[in-house]
Amino acid sequence: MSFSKQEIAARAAQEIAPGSVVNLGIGLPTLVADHIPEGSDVWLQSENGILGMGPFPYEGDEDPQLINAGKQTVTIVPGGSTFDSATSFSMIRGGHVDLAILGAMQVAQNGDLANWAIPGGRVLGIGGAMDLAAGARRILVLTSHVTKKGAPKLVKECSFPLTAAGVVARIITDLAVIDVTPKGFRLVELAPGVSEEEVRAGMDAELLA
Amino acid sequence: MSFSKQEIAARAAQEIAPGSVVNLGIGLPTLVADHIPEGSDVWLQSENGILGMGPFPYEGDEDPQLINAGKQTVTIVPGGSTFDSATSFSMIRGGHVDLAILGAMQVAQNGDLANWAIPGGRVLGIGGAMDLAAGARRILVLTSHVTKKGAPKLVKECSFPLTAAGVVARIITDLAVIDVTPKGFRLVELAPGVSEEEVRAGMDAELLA
Amino acid sequence: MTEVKNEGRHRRKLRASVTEALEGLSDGARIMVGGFGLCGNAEALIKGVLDAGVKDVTLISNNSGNLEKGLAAWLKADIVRRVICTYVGNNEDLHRKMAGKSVEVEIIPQGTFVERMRAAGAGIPAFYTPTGVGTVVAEGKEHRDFDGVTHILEHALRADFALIRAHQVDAFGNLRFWRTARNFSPAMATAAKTTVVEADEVVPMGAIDPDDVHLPGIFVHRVVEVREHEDPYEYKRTRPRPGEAALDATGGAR
Amino acid sequence: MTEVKNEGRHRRKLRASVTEALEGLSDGARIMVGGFGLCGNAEALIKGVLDAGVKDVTLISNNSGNLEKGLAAWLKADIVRRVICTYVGNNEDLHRKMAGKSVEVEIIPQGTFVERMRAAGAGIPAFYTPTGVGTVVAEGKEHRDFDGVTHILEHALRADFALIRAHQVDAFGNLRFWRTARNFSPAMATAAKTTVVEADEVVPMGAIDPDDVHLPGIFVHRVVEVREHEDPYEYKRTRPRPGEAALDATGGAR
Repeated sequence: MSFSKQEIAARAAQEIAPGSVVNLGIGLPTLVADHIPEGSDVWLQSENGILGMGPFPYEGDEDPQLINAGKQTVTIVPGGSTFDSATSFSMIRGGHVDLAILGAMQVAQNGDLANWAIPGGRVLGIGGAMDLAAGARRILVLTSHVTKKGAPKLVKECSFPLTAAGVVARIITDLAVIDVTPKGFRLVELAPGVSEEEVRAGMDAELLA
Repeated sequence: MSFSKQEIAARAAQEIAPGSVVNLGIGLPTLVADHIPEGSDVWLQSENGILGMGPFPYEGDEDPQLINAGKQTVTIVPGGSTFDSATSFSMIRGGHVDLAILGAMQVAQNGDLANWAIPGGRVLGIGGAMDLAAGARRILVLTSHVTKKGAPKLVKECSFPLTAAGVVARIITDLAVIDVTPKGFRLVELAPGVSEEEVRAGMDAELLA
Repeated sequence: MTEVKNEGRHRRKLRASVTEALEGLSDGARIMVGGFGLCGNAEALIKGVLDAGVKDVTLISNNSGNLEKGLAAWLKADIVRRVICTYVGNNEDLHRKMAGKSVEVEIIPQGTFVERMRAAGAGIPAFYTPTGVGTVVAEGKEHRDFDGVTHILEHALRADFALIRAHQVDAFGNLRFWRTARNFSPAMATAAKTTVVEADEVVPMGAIDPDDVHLPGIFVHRVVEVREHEDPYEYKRTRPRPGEAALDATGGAR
Repeated sequence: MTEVKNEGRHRRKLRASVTEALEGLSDGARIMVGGFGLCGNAEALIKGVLDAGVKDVTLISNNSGNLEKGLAAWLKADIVRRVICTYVGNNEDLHRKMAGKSVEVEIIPQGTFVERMRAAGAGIPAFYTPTGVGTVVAEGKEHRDFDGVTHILEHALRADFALIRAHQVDAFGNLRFWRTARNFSPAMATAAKTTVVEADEVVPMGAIDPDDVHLPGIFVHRVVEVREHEDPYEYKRTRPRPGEAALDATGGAR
């Protein structure tokens, strides 16, 4: 059992209040867009300069000068706007984006987030990750519970370079929904058929029930 | 003899390089606009949000939402633009305005400018004066040589509250054109029929010839 | 197990009345009001604040009224305790309050005024500026040299409410302004907890091209349509049409 | 007695060729190049810099090319000594140069990247930001608390040249951008000593309504019209039209 990627995305969509502005990170978070109910007035912000990002364009309608922060062709919904990067990061850093849904390499029990570089690994860069992590009002992380090699991603302390310190509010993995509280990780919800023990086994930190 | 107000304005217009951006202060500097030659590509900036300010509108064309920084109805020339105050002062403070032509209550021999308040007098406010004085690439001052009561305006040290320190490059009065140099005031040009002695007599500072 | 979610701030922004648009405004509020003098004032919202009966307001606005119009009404009604502005000019109402010390007035340079609001909206708590160095404005502020030039530290300027006027708005709050009515309004909208817009016209979603939005709706929380405005002139200046002057001179049609 | 005046920078901006538009570019120049990846690149100017034969360039651009396109050509030609960017991604050319240490690469957060340029253009030498606190980005930087939150000091980022792409331009350099091709270009234009624009179309003066100018010409110094652009896709994603998928499924017209 456990959550599939689409189920993680669907569960994440439940975290989005109707009438809020959300920035979706690259990868797993991108899938969340498909699970936002119609008519819920959720506005997707893309840090390269869109508020009101729509789905991929119909074939033939794509415009190379209309892309998202992942550099994929996208569309703009009615009521959407385009703007320069300074304005875009004013929105982000200024606390106007209600929720950022981000991927993670590691999350620490104090809310530290590491999602931009692995020591000794190839550096892909920071992009908008640090601004989003520091500036959005709420940070939701979507990630596999453990790495492909089975290493825990929810840890006492991040060993990877931080993206931001103490920012993560909630994590949704394939095994569980977990909050970061002042006392550490707290179990909110188990994926169907997953036991608390399985969740704990994949973590290198305490889990409060 | 000496320069009339219009002659001061005409002389000031000679200071404007073709193809430059100029901000004209309230009062005497406003008159300069009428003396800028046609086709010289001089762009007037008004700090309330216009680049490319034109003359007063024809009767009947006035728009209460199109005003200059003196709150008078104006027009916009072809190629002009409107923008918000943050952008406007980015232009000014960022050194993009080539020349500001300002009025003065006092100018000191080190280039200090006082033009916003008289001690004990009624405070009209600062407006854009401090930003213009600190930010424009060159500051030209137009002023009567002495006050209505005959007090010198070109002084060793300003007794009035400063607008900005050490910023004035050149002063045009009804009696003379005077530069501020590292050694103090230097006479550049006398108004027709005015003697160097008359100029000196109206100053409370040295005048280098 | 999922916690109950509040509705976000970007739903149902259109308000039926000024009263509804100003809900929650309370005594002691810090209120930013857009406009360069009377140009670009949110006239109905300004009146609405009076009707709401709040007092001890901190008013953050460039001029705080003029010629007995606009925000002068707040001063006359004695609902303002403190004014942060850049220019008083011939605003006799404000001069009287200053002289009588019934209103505390802080006058700051216009570029610093708007940059402090822009900073608040952009998540910048403080910045260095050359404006005001060597003047009373710099007194008591941190001084610091960058590349040999002295600057002073200025802090972000925030408010509870921003009351602004726009030309066009859609249901999400995307705005377009008209000419120089834009002035401080975009920066104020970003710097306030609740931004209320009084727009000449509500247009359908999508009617404003994405590239033509002056201020994205993320910075706007409530919208009220107000079709009629006085839009007073402060100093109406015109010139005669070329043909007409000649006609006048020859005793023509006029 | 009147001193001889130089002509201001706002005359005769239209250039007949890319070569003319890049006059004065020299070895060691700091060059900002607009574009989010390949989106909004000034393609002809990027090629023109290669043709100009300059070297030891400091390149300030969000991505510095990708998929062997755009600024990748500068890396391949070894004219870049240093890169200031926010994201490398799958830019293999840059990865190779980084690995070989032939190019020094400084990676900074995207919001800080653009705010530093905006600050340079706005006369702000430095500002405090919360972004990067507690990360490698904050190392060696001044830390300071505002309202109990720690921030770091970041400095203005300037350049000798900014090379940007626009959709429309007039002879004064007023610009309009198309959709997300705007990105860093307005901020870069304000932060460079000389801003060169490659525009799809030169329009008559006044053709752009004053309220619709995205970037006023005061920030633009040279303009060259380039009608043809490759505008490569990085990741072209589409979805089938509603009708067509059904047609496909039933063995229809496609």
